[in-house]
Amino acid sequence: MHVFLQTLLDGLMLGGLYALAASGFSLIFGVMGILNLAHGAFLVLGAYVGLQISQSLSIEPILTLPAVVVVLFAAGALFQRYLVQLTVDRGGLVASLLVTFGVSLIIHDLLAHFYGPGSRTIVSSYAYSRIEFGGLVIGLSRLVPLVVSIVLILALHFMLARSRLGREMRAASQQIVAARLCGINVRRVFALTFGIASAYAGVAGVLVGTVLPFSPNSETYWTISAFVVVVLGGAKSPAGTLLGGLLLGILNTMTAQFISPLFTSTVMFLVLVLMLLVRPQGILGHAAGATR
Amino acid sequence: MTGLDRLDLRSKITGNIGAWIAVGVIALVVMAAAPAILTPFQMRVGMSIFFSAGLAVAWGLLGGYAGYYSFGHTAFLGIGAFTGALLSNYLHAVSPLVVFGLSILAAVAVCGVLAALIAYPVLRLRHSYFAIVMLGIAYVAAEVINNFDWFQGSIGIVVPQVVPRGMRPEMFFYYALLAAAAICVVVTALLVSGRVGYALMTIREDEDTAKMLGIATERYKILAFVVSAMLTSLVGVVYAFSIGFITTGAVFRTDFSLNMIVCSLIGGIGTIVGPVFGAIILTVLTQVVLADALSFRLATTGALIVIIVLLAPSGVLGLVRGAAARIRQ
Amino acid sequence: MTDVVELDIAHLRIAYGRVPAVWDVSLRVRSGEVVALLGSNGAGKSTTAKTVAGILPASGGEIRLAGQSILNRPSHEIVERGISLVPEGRLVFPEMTVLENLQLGASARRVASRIQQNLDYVFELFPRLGERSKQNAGSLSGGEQQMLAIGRGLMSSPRIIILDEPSLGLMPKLVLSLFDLIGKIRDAGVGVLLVEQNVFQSLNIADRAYVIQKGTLWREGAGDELLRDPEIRQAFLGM
Amino acid sequence: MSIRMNRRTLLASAAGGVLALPFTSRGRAVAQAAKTVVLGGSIPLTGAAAETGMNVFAGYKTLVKFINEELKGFDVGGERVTFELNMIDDASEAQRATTLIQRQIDEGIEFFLGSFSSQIVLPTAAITERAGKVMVQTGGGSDQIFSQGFQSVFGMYPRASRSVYPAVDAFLSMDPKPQSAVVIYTNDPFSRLQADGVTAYIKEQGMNLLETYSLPAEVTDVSGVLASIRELKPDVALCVTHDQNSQLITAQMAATNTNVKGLFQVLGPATENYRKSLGNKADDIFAVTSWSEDMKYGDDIVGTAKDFANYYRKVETRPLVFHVVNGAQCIMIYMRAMQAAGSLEPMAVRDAIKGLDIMTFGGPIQFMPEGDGHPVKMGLKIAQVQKGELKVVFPKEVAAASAIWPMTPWDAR
Repeated sequence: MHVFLQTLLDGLMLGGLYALAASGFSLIFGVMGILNLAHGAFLVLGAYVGLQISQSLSIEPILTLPAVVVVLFAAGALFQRYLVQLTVDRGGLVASLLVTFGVSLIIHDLLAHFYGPGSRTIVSSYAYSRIEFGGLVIGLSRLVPLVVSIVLILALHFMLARSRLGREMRAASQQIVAARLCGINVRRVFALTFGIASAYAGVAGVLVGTVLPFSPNSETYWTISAFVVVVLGGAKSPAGTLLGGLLLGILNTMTAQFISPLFTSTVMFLVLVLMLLVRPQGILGHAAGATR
Repeated sequence: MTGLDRLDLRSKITGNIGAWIAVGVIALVVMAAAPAILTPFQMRVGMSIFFSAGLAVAWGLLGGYAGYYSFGHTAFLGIGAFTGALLSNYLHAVSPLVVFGLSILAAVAVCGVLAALIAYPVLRLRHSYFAIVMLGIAYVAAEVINNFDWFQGSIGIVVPQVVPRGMRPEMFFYYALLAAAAICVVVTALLVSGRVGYALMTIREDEDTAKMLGIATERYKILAFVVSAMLTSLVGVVYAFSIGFITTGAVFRTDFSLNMIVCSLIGGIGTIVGPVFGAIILTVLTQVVLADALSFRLATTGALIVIIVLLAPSGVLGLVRGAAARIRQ
Repeated sequence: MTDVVELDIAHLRIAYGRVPAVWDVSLRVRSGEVVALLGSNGAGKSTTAKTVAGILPASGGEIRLAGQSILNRPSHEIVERGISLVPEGRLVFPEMTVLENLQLGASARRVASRIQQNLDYVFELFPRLGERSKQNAGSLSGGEQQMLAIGRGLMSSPRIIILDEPSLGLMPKLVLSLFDLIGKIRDAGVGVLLVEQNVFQSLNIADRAYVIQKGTLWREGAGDELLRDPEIRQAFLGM
Repeated sequence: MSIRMNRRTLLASAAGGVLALPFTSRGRAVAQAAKTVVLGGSIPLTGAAAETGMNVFAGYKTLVKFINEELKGFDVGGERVTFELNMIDDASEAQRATTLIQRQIDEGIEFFLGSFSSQIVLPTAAITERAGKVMVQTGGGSDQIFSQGFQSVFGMYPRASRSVYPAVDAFLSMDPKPQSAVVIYTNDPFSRLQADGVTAYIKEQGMNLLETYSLPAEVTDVSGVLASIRELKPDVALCVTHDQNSQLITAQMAATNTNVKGLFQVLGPATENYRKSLGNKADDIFAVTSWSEDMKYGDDIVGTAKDFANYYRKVETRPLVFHVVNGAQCIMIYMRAMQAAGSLEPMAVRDAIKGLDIMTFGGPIQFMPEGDGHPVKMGLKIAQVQKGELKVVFPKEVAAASAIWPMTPWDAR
């Protein structure tokens, strides 16, 4: 029982990271129908920006988040405004797959050039602190991302549900022509969506960096895990992303504990495939998503 | 390129079918005769081109014609490679060419059966969901081959040499991969020039309408999926023999899957010559032009993909056709 | 709305790719009048409407609103200038509430301060929408969705509203009240461009009408005048 | 239609001309081979193995520069010889590597340096072997490379299955002697062979092997493994894992206070990133190295290990790790073998390499008949991180410091 609880707890901690890492990917897919293959690259870029700032100013990694948000928001919004939108206009959603893939290669290569291909970590002051109660152990470095993740995903939820921008995002995702006829500047909404999603990826990157070693190569892993989270939780709501992320985390630690650590990825992909075959719209998703 | 244009293109292709056969035969003869003057390096570049072209054409049967973009075709490449490699290690006593032939047959058969088994559930999904499920299947296949010792994926398998005595390996595999690519082109051309091609393109333009028109969409999709998988595994197993040593990481590469798509898009999707052009362009770019680039090679490739997609969304073939149309006017 | 505004379309040309859909269409709509744009299916009516709203690009000609060109301007800017298109097929946001749909209709900056006022006006025109304001638009009946679409179009306080096939798929009783409603909108000082296949009723209500065929203007004139035109009667009314 | 066809063929031939251009501009290497020996080969500068690839590459560059600029070349059969490096990026992809190696063979290059990872080294070595060329490599240790019957392919390390033996030997030399062990490994070709070898060796040496854990290449959480270790309480843990996983394991061990008497990691501690990011948590961890600059190695060409380190820091900016030194040694091997052979004929040089039994700034060189490194002379040394520095602690003859044993518990740091 103790082992089970500990594993569950570890899974939740890890799941928070997965959820936050996938939230931007999910937002872009939900609003625009674009699978942003550069998502992992933006996440890793965020990690390097955080690393750079926290090292050069010798400040706590978490304090770099506002700066990371600004940089990544700008990068994401410009990327959408000047590249992705143009691509979708000219070649459709499929062409955007290629362009985002191409951009992921560029980001990957530039990061490897400037920071080297080796793995790095962002060191926080609480990296080795932990909370213990009733024989259960929680590392603080993993608890912080979970808390930040829940807070930010709730914020995203309320932004989408209550704010004017959120309403416009939902409108554009459901009926793009009608959104334009309502006088919504859809291009602006899309650029903001991409900016917000990239800022979330950047924040996730910094948090990932405080927990796990990362390198330019890590981008692929985070893009793929975002896929899995979206498939588990559905693309249309932040709540779904949170659920999908937590499920993936628990699945991961449970597999490692009760089957073998070797099979964590196997099980992850198997679940991805089975979920798609059985419930393509995700656990909380909408049936309309299946034909996207 | 709109659907109408594509259908228009089809009529052009079938309309000139005699000319296309002539071009194909001439190209084949030229490529078969080429090793007489090619250096071994150029033959290896040829091998890379045939490898990419075969894969891209095989992928295009499903992705280009039926509009089902698979992100995980490397699954069939990898399974084909491992089937061939494993089997060939049990066939020591038989002569090398027989080993080669049997391994190819086994790989193609295994992939055909596997594809047929998963085809129905997988093809119920559309668009991005189909793309992702295929990506997932590729990962599952790679993980299984890597994690169960019987497959030896994590340690790697040495594939026996099958090159006949006195023949240079690069020449042997130049011909082997040329043959594999030619089979991909011919099989795909035969399929799409008839009723199947029309059905697949109707599915691509509007699957629900196709269904209402009484087209047995499931049957055609499954046919395209299975044939596409078999052709992919054919290229994969020949590749395994040409490399001589395979590990999971060497054949289950996501970038192989992406290359198939990139070649198709660069050349012109929904055609047969398009992916072939794409393979030539991409291979020459990465292995000849950028061969000596020590840094920014990835970034350059990425930037080129972006530029081509933006400037030539219907591929190089589309550009050529557009230019030809302008000249005609 | 005291000042009279005019939508002036001159020699409009629109093509889908290389296939021209509208060759040469000219028409005018003023605030406070109902103008019908008639024609058979595929004549280019909807294409014209979408181009005015900035959804489709024009390849030639001119569109002016109050003297200023709005040709090929982005759609949100056109809404900002005071043109509202209620599209064919309604296109409501199915997974949002009626209220949210209406709020979105007032996305233009120009009406930011008038949202509540416009909401009250729309609920007065369509009491049914008020009753269902918390319900998802996707769950409404076809007629209710049409009301919602028109209501949403009115939320931006348009000077010219374009209704694209509003009677399509409505029960005859609802069609009657729809034309009744169009009269009310005109009386509030809004210019209505009514794109319709329902020629008889459109001509009955319209102050003026234009008929297009195969992408070119074929007839124009006062509503009752065209109603008496024998060629029109033969072509559209089967008399 | 006929006009269209013509235009098509015209375009095709134009494209053919463009394609042919890059081919014809090659072949410069052959013309100037009289005194400059070109060393070819591929190395991963992008892709999964790029970090180590860059280190090896830095080693190649350093010694080539030293020989050309400091020594102004060397004499072979009365002729002054200098080296020219002609390396290409293989991106860890076999087909690209084989194609580009073939180009170098066509250009007349006769001596090759190796890539990194066996899935590249094996296919490329098969090509150089067949063409009658020589390859000296420091990136492929899989047993399969040395069981192909290659005559002209040499590796700088003992084959993988034997390469981690020294770690077990080192632990067994400690006092008190550890009794039990666990092994954690990444499930990829090289690590897997190393792990299989070392688990067998642990049992052979009479230690109690409690458990082996196999990890996928991408690991995000090892809490399960660590919980099990806390339960089993082994004396030592051996990690046959890559940099990234090693780093994660250490960080999580420290965070969850999972203590063992000895922690050994094949890869990781040798990199500066690892030691920098883990700070004092990296201390007392055992690692492999084949070299450290305070070792008493030396030769009369480059000088001592320290001399090499000084020269390296003058010309290169990457941190000095043992892969750099092994890369540099490959160049040294070519120079010494060419001198010994008195010829630049590949097979003569090959035979001279087989007969080498020398000492260098990087340690002794002697190859086994199959081409792998001598398990003792070229075997890996065991080092320990002490106050952020990597110090060789085993074997005793080359040790620069004595081992800290058992390691300091995490919470006591």
